Amino acid sequence: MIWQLDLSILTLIVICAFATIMVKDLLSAAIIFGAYSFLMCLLWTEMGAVDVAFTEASVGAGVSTVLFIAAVYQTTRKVGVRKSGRLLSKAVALVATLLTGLVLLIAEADFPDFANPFTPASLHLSPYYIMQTLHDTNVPNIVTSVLADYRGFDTMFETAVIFTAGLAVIAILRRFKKEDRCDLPEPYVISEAHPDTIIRFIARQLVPFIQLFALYVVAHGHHSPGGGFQGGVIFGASFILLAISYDFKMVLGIMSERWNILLGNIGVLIYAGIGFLCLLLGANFLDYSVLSKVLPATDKIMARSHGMLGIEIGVAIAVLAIVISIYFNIVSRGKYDKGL
Amino acid sequence: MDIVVIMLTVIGLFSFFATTVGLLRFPDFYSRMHAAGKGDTLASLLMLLALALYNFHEVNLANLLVAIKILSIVVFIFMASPTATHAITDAAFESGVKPWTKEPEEES
Amino acid sequence: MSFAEQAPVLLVIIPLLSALLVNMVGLINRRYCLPVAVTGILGSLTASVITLIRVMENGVISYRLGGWPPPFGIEYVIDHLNGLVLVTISFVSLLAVIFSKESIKKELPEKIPQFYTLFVLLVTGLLGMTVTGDAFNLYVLLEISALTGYALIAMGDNRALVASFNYIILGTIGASFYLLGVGHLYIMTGSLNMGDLLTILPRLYTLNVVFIALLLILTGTWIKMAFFPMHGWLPNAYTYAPSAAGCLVAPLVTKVSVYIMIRIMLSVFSPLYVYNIAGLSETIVWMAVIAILSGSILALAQTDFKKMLTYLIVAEVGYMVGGAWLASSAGLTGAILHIVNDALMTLCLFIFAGIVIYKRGGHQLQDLAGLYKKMPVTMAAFTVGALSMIGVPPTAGFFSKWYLILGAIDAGRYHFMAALLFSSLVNAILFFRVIEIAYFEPKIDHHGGETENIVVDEAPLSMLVPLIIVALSLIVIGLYSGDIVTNIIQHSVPQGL
Amino acid sequence: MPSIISDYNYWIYILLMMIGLYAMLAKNNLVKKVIGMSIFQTAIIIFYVSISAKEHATIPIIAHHGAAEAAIDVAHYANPLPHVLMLTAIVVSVGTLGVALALCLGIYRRYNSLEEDEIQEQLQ
Repeated sequence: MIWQLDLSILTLIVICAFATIMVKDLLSAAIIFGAYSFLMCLLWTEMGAVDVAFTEASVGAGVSTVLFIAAVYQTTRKVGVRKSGRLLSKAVALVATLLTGLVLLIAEADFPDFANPFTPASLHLSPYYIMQTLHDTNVPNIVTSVLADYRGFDTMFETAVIFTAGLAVIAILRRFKKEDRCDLPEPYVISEAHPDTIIRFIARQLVPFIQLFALYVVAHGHHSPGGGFQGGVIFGASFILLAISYDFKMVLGIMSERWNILLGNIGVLIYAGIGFLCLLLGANFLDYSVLSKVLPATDKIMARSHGMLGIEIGVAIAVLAIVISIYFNIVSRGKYDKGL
Repeated sequence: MDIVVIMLTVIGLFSFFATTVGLLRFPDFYSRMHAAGKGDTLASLLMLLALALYNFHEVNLANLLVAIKILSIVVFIFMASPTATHAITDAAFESGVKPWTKEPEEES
Repeated sequence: MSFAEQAPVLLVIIPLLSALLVNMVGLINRRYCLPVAVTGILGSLTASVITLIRVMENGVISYRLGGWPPPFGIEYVIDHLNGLVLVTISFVSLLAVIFSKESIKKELPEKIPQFYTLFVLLVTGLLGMTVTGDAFNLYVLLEISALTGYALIAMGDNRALVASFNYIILGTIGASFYLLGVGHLYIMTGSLNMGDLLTILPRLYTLNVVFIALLLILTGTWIKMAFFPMHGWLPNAYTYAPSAAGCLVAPLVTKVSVYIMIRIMLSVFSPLYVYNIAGLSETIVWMAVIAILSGSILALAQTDFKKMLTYLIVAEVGYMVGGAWLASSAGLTGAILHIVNDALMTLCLFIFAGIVIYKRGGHQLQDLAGLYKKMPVTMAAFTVGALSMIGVPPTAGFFSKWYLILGAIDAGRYHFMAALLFSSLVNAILFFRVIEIAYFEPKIDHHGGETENIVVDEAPLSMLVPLIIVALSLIVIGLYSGDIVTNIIQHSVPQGL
Repeated sequence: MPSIISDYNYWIYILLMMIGLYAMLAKNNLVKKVIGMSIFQTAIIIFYVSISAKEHATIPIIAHHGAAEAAIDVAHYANPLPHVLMLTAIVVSVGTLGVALALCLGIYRRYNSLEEDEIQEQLQ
């Protein structure tokens, strides 16, 4: 890590955060927030957290920004003028914030130095993972092996969280009836009569490559940064790109709503199902080593590696479907008629 | 080899600088987009080429793979970045942003 | 594999799988959703009961997920305390899901599959939070239950969206504070396993950062359980939620947060640290007193029956937090017993409110008028719940209150005892007012005048049966609470505080 | 490395946390609150990832080409555990973000406003 870079990126991050909160236009806020996420991504690469950076790039800077823009597009850009009479609540918020900051600063005084390789956190659990990952699982990317195996149970529920979020958005927004009694007029009129050839052509050319890259990220997660989650998000993003450059209906033709829900379901089911299979084969839940009994020509260690690949695929499928589903629901206000 | 790498990096940095200056100094939206779209693409292209070459200090299969990956990034940036610029410009034109002309605009 | 050995993980996995299955059969035919959901929760109840029995026979169970030894892998730890809470959660959710059948058909006919999927996922989240022995795994499940909670609440009527938005903001602050607290522990110790933390932390007790970690985790759980100054999100969210969702969320979410607080106090920090070294006891008991008083007083001010109940929840949370921080064995026993009792009492009252909404279409106090003649069985069950809330023997509510008062006397905190008595008094006033309206005031008919020949018009059986079961269980638990305390709770309460 | 760096990351995370918290509590606009929520969550991620950083360490992927079975130097790799935890946290935060934005849209659909005080007025 390079400390000069660390300092300057952190400073820029704070500036971006201030700007996002202060700016009076929600669309600008969303864009600045995207820049903020990209800076985060740089920061994490700089600190050596490549997997986190990759996730942040695809999720924070990519999907979150798209979701923000979709939401702003469906509501309004304007931030209302400040009214008087909210002074009390602002004061309360300020006091709470300052108090929190103060408490955290007091705690900070006891922290070990930043970037010290001999902190308790670096000496207690993590040496085991670093030393043992090749020996236990034959996966050189320690983050993948910890994510999918040592703490695989967390990751299963992480997938479940995404699935829950997708369902929650459907539950909140989806309107099954054609008309909605308290619906508002469309906020912006977009030019649907103006299909842009250049954009469509380039998008069409790019999509297969994006999807290929997504598959590579999933499959190569054992050896390089990436894995099911990032791959799934990238795959989902390719559909979002299509939906933006062409129209909404066309993508719905490829990925209908039922398929989306079903795929999200299947993804989580693959994960939980592999765990359950281990249980049926006589080991504890998610103990992939017993999979060597059913997989041909694998020993216990390779079985762990293959098990991880299996669950990564499950994660990718679930994430891909849910990302698309959330985007569709937000951009069409839950009516699935037209979108950005 | 090193000299080529340094040359490419320096030119790349210069065009990044030019882009930034253009963004700040140009008078209206379209000319700013012009600076951003062209300069940015060129600059990142040069920088990435420099990286790909720098990687070739030792020629072997692994380094070759890395170089190919970097080159494919170059290709995709070359395709995507001008398209994005085009899309933004197009959207601005649609929503009625007027181009800047030499005549001073009427005071409104 | 034997079912009993794998029961600790099955009690979480069965509902997770059945939630997925509910969603899938929902795509085919939504009539199958309910049976699958019921089966899933029933399976989880079986697994919980088996686990509890095994704990009572053999002591603490540890289950290694993925076969990795703790602290490297994630570990499930079941002792008497969470065994009891697990059974309570799955029992309450079973009754709630049965109750939901008719009410969901009426309130949310379009979104039955989504509702049941989220419902079962919420149960999964709550069970997973309770059973885990890993501080970070707890956070992930906390978020699952939170997200499902936001969605279930937002599916209610118009005001529910705003209520749910407030909940999501405050809930995220709460969960993030919890995560931050865990981070403070991690940076100082390098571990996330609760048992491991318990052994490492004692040499760090003098540092500020440990104290602040405790403070952060407490604040996080307090926001989640709506402890008094942080209760702002709760009344609206629970009032405007669909009644079937209210029946699950209201009894369980706050109680599970209380459980987490107790778990963190006992199993991450030790009783020695939280009661003696941290020196927070006095302050928090005072805060609990204020919570009880203000919850009760605000409940008095309501004309909306359901909202009144939500303020009573705020007061009850005060009971449990206060009891847990009394620093006496009896107080802690009372708090744990009250988790069980309060879950059942709240369920009883919310099912009753759901029936009223189903039959009368509103939840104002006036909507209850004349109910005793119309629905005698429902009202009888309600009366049991109300008596338990007030704390009349032999209902369950009396016994937990008894232990809490004993604890207050043991610890010499008479203000807490006074607050408990005051709150009982307020509850008595409130519920007698409700009973008076329901018993004496005739229902005003739209045709003018009183309806003469009143026919008995009970709620559908699928609503009535859970209500009767929960009312009976309140009495049964009341009668056997001595046994529960000596056989289960005593084992998890540190002696000689 | 100057001594300021030993604490700088932690100061910044506290600052971001305060910005996020203030936005969540005090801002009137719902989308601004949601942005505040995201900043708040990323602040925690900075905190965790900062724990994992080690001076002179590389990314936590073990180089196993070439010198296989060479002794692995623990101080040479960044601590992977916080990275794993934060992957989960990022996923959770995007899930929360999706739900929160969905709620914003739902509220806008009902009340035609994203300002908290205007919505409160309509509710009364």
